[in-house]
Amino acid sequence: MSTDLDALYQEIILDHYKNPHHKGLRGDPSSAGTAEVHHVNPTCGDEVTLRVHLAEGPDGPVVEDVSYDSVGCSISQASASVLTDLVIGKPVGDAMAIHQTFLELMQGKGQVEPDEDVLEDGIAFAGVAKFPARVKCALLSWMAWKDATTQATTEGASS
Amino acid sequence: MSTDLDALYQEIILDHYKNPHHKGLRGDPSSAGTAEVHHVNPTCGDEVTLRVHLAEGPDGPVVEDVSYDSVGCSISQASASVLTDLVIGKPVGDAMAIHQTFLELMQGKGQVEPDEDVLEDGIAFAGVAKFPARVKCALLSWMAWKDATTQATTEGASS
Amino acid sequence: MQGLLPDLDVIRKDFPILERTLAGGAPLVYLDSANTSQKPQVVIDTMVDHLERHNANIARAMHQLGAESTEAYEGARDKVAAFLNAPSRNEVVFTKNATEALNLLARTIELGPGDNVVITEMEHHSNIVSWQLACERSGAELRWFGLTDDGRLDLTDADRLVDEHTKVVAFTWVSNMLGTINPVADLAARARAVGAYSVVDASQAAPQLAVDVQEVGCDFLVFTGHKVCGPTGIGVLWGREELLNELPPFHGGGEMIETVTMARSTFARAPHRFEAGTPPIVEAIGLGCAVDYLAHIGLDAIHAHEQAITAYALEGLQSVPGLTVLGPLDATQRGGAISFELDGVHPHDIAQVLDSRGVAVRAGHHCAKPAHARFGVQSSTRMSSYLYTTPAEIDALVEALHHTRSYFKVDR
Amino acid sequence: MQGLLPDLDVIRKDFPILERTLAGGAPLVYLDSANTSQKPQVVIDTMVDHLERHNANIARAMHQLGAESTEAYEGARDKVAAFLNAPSRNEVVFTKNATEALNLLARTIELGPGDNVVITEMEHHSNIVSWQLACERSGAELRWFGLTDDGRLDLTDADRLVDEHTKVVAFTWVSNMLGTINPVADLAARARAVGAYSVVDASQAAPQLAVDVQEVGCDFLVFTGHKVCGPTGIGVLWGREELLNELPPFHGGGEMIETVTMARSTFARAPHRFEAGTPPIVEAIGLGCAVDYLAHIGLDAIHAHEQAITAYALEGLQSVPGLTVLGPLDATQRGGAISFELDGVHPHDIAQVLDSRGVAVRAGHHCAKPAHARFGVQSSTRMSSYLYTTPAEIDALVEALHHTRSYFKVDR
Ligand SMILES: Cc1ncc(COP(=O)(O)O)c(C=O)c1O
Ligand SMILES: Cc1ncc(COP(=O)(O)O)c(C=O)c1O
Repeated sequence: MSTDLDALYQEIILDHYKNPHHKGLRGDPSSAGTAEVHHVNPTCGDEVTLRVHLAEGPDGPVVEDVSYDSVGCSISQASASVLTDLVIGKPVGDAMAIHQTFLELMQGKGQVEPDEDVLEDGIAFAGVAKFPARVKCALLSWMAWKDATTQATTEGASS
Repeated sequence: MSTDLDALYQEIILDHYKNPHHKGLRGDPSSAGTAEVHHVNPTCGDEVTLRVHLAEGPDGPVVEDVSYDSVGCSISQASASVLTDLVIGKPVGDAMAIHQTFLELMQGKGQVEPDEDVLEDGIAFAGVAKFPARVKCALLSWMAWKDATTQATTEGASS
Repeated sequence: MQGLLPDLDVIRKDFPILERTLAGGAPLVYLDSANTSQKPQVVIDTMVDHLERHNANIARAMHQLGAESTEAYEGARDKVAAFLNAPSRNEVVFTKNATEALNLLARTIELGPGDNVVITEMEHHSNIVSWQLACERSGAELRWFGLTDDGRLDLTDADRLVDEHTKVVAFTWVSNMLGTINPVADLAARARAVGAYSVVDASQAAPQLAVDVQEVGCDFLVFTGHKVCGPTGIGVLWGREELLNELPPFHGGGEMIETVTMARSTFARAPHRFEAGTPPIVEAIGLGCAVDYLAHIGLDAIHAHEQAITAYALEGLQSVPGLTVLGPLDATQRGGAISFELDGVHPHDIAQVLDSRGVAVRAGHHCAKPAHARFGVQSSTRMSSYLYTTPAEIDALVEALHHTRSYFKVDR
Repeated sequence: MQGLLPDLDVIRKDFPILERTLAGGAPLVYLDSANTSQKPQVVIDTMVDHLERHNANIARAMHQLGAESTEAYEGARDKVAAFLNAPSRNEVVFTKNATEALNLLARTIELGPGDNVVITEMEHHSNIVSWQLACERSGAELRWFGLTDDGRLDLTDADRLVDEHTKVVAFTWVSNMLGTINPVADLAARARAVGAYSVVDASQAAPQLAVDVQEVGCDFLVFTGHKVCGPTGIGVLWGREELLNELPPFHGGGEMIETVTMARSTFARAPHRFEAGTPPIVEAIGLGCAVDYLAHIGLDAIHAHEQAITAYALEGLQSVPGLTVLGPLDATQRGGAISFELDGVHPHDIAQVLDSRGVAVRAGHHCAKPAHARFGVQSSTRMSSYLYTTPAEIDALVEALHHTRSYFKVDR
C-alpha cells in the first residue's frame, strides 16, 4: 500500500509541488507569438491558466517562455512545474516530442519504462500512470500547453 | 390450463361476440341529450365509438339508447354487447350503479363473487378478472359509456 | 436444418428463463424476442458481480471502487464501439433506451420553418412521435416514405421527398412489424447527397445483423440494450464525433459540464456532453457483456440462425388455413419478426390461447400503428425468434395456431 | 452511542460489498454514500430473480411472463407511492435518474420572456444547468437564493426574489455539499403564494429522512434510485396528478401514446405520458425492493442513525489540526454528508492517502461548483455515511486524516 503511495508521491513530485518553477503569469499576453488558454479538470475543478510565448529560431519556432497560474493537487502542480522546465527554450518540434513521450508514459497503465534522457524530472510521474483517476491531474497543464502552443503556431502562420 | 381458458371464454361471451347486440351507430348525434365518444386501448389499438342518448324520465334522466361501432377482441366486443343490454332503458343512477358493480368485479382479481341479479350475462366476465391483461379489454366500452353519459348529463344540466 | 446455430442446446443452457414452466406445467416457448430478448447467465452474473463487489459512482469517485467502476463502465463503451465498428469510442453515448436516443436527436438537431424531416410509414412510434413533436415545436414539415403492398419502402417518390430543405432522414433498418430489411446505405447516401443528417434506428437490426456504422455510412444510429441480451435501462446513440460535438447539450446536470457558475456553464465534449447525471452504470456494464456474448457467438452465425428459423416459421405459418403474413415472404429479405392475421380470430384471442399452451407472442399494434393502418388492420399477432429459438418451438406455435382455430370454431 | 441502529451488525451483513478488502488487504471503509449507496442482497436477488424467471416487456406483452413483469413493475410504482405518501400511484413517474426528472420539468414547464425561475446557490449542477438551459431557450430570467456564511439559505431577499413573475422555485431539500437541511415546506408555501410551481430535489433527503409529499406541500419532487439502496438507471419524478396531466409530453415513443397516425398523435395520461419507450423495468423493480427495505428498517431510525454518526464524525474531524468543516456544525440541523478542507493538503491528495488505507471518500466539487465558489474554495473532501456506517469507520477516517497530515509533512 504505502509502497504504491510512495511510488505516486515521489520526493521529486513533492519538491516541485512545494516549490513550483515558473509559476505566475509573465509577459505580454497580446504580443505576437503568444497564446493563453484556460483548462479545467471537470471532475475535480482543478484549473490552469497557461501562457506560451513562441519566438522565431534559426530552424523554426522556439518555445521562448511558458508561465501559468493554477489551483490543484500536488500531481497537477508538480506536473506544470516539470513541464515548464522541460519545454522552455526548446524548438517547438522537440517540445512536442517530449509532450508525446510524457503522454505515452501517462497512458501506459504503468507498463511503460520512462526515458530519463527525454523526461528528466518527469520520470517521477511513472507511478501516476498506475492511478487512472490521477492521470488527468498530471496531464492538465500538458494539454493546456499543447493547446496554447498550437494556437500560437497557427496564429503565427496566418499572420 | 384449458379450464382457465374456458373460464375466460365462457359460452355467453362467445355468443355475444358472434352476435353482438345493439351494434351499429344509431340516432342523431346532434340531438339534445346525446353524446358520442371515441375510446382506444393504447396497448392493442382496440377502438370503440359509442353514442349515448339520455331522455328525461319521471325521476330524472334515463338511458334511452346506447349504440356503438367497434373493432376488438372477443372480450371487448362481448362486453360492449352485454353493456348495452344492461343499461338501455335504465335510469342513469341505476345504470351507473351497474357500471360500478361491473368495475368492481373486473378489478377484483378473481376474488369478487358476481351478482347475477345486477349483472345478468355480465357474470360471464368473472373469469376475465383473473387475466390482468384482458381487464382493459372488458372495460373499454364501459369506460366509454361512463364518459359519454357524464358528458350527456352535464350538457343537459348546462342547457 | 441448414443454418441453425451448431450448439443450440448449449446456447439455450445459457438462458436460465428457458427452463421455466408456466401455469399448468407448460414449458415456456418464448417467441416475443423482438419485444425484449432473454438474458444469458453471464450478463446477469456480470451485473451481480459489479453490484456485490465493485459498486461505486463513476468519474467523480477517485477511490479504488470508483476506479474499478469507472473502468468497467468505460470498458463497456469500448465493447459497444467495437460492436458497431465505430471509429472512436467517443462516439458512443449511453442513453436509457432507443427511444431516448431518438428523442435526444429530435431535441438537439436544429429545425425551423421551411425545413423538413423525412421518416417512413413503417417506423416504430419512437421514430415517429419524436419527430412529430420536433416538427410541431419548430414549424418544420414532417414527410414520410409510404410502403408498397408487399411491405417495402416505396422509393418512387424519393427525389421529391428528400430535397434540399431536408434536415433529417430517419428510418428503421429492420421493421419490427413487417420484418422488412431496408436499404440503409442507400438511404444514408441519399440524405448525404442533400446535406441532411441520416438517423438509423437499429433497434431490430442490432440483435440479428452485423452492424458496421462505417459501412452503412450514416450520421447517427441508435439501438436498445434489452433487445440484444442486455438489461433494460440502457440504450446507445452512436454519432459521428464531429457532429456530436456540434450539437447543443440535451439534459443539464452532473458529468456533462466543463465548468458551472450560477450565471452560465460550459460543456464537455461527447460522449459526456450527453450523459448528464449518474448514468445507468451497471446497465452499461451488462450491455457490454451482452454485446461481447453476441460477438463471441458471431453475428453472422446468429443471422444465419434467424434466417433458417424464419424460413421454417414462414412455411409452418402458411400451413394454417386463413393465416396471412404481413410483410415480405422471402426469409432472406427480412428479419425474424413475423406478424400475421388469422381469419375470424382477433390477435388478443390468438395470443391468449397460445399463452395457455406456454407459447408467448405479442398481439396488438407493436408500437407501429401507422404500418398497421397502411395494411388496413387494427392489430396483428407477432412471433419473433432469436438465437435460442428451436424449430420445435416453431412447431409448437403452428400446432397451437391450429388449436386456436378449432377452439374458436373458425371453420363452422 | 445513542441513536445508532440497534442491529447494525445484522444490517451490515445485508451488504455484500462491505466484506470486500482492497489493495494491500485493507478492509473497505465506504464513506461515499452521498455519491452512491451500496446495495443490499435483497435488492440484488430481486433483480436476479426477475431476470432469470420473469423477464418480459411490460404492458405490451399479454402472455404470462408479460403479466408477471407488468405486475412487478407496476407494483414497484405502488411501493414508491407509499414511500412518498403520494395520494395516487399515477403521480409516480419513473425516470433514468434525478437529473432526467429535473430536466423533464425544465423542458415541459412553459416559460417565456418576463418569467423567472428561482433556484439556490447550493444546488447540485442538475438543478442548476437544467434551468439555465431552460431560461436560455425561453428568455426567462434565472434568479437564486444566496447562502449565509454558515451555509444556510439567505432568505432575507426572499420577497423580492420570488415575485408574481416567478414560474418555478426549485431547491434541494438536503445539500449534497454542505449537508444543510432546507425549510422545504416554507419554500413550497412561498412558491404557492405567488402561483409558482415548487420543485424539491430530494436526492439527498430520500435516503435519510421520511419523505411525505403531502406534508411538504410541494408540486413536484424528485429523487434518484442509486442513492436509496436501489440500482442505477432509475429515478423518480413525483408530481401532483392534475399538474402532470397539464404538462405537454416530454419524449415521444412507445407507451406514452393514445393513438398515432403519421400526421399526428394523442397522448396517454400520467404516469405513462412521461414514460416513452421500454422503461427501466428491472431497475424499477429493484428500486421498489430498496424502498421497502428502507421502510422496513424505518426512515426515522435511519435518520437517528445518520445523526448519531454525523455528530460523532463532526467531533472526530474537529480533532484534526487545520481541518475546517464547510456547512452547519450542528448535527441535528444537517444531513450526513460532511465536506471539509485540510490546510496544506489538496482534496485529491487527501482522498488518495485515505484510499491507500481503504477509506473511500469523495474529493472535488461534488457537482456543486457554485456552492464551493461561494465559500472561496476550488474543491473539498467529503465523507458521507449511511445506515451501514459504524463509529469505528469514522475512527478509521479520522486516524487516516492524521496520517495524511504527517505523510505530507504539513506541520513542518
Ligand atoms: C442533491 C442532488 N441532486 C441531484 C443529484 C443527481 O442525481 P443523479 O446523478 O442520480 O441524477 C444528486 C447526486 O448526484 C444530488 O446529490
Ligand atoms: C424498431 C424499433 N425502434 C425503437 C424501439 C424502441 O426501443 P425502446 O422501447 O427500448 O426504446 C423498438 C422496440 O420497442 C423497435 O422495435
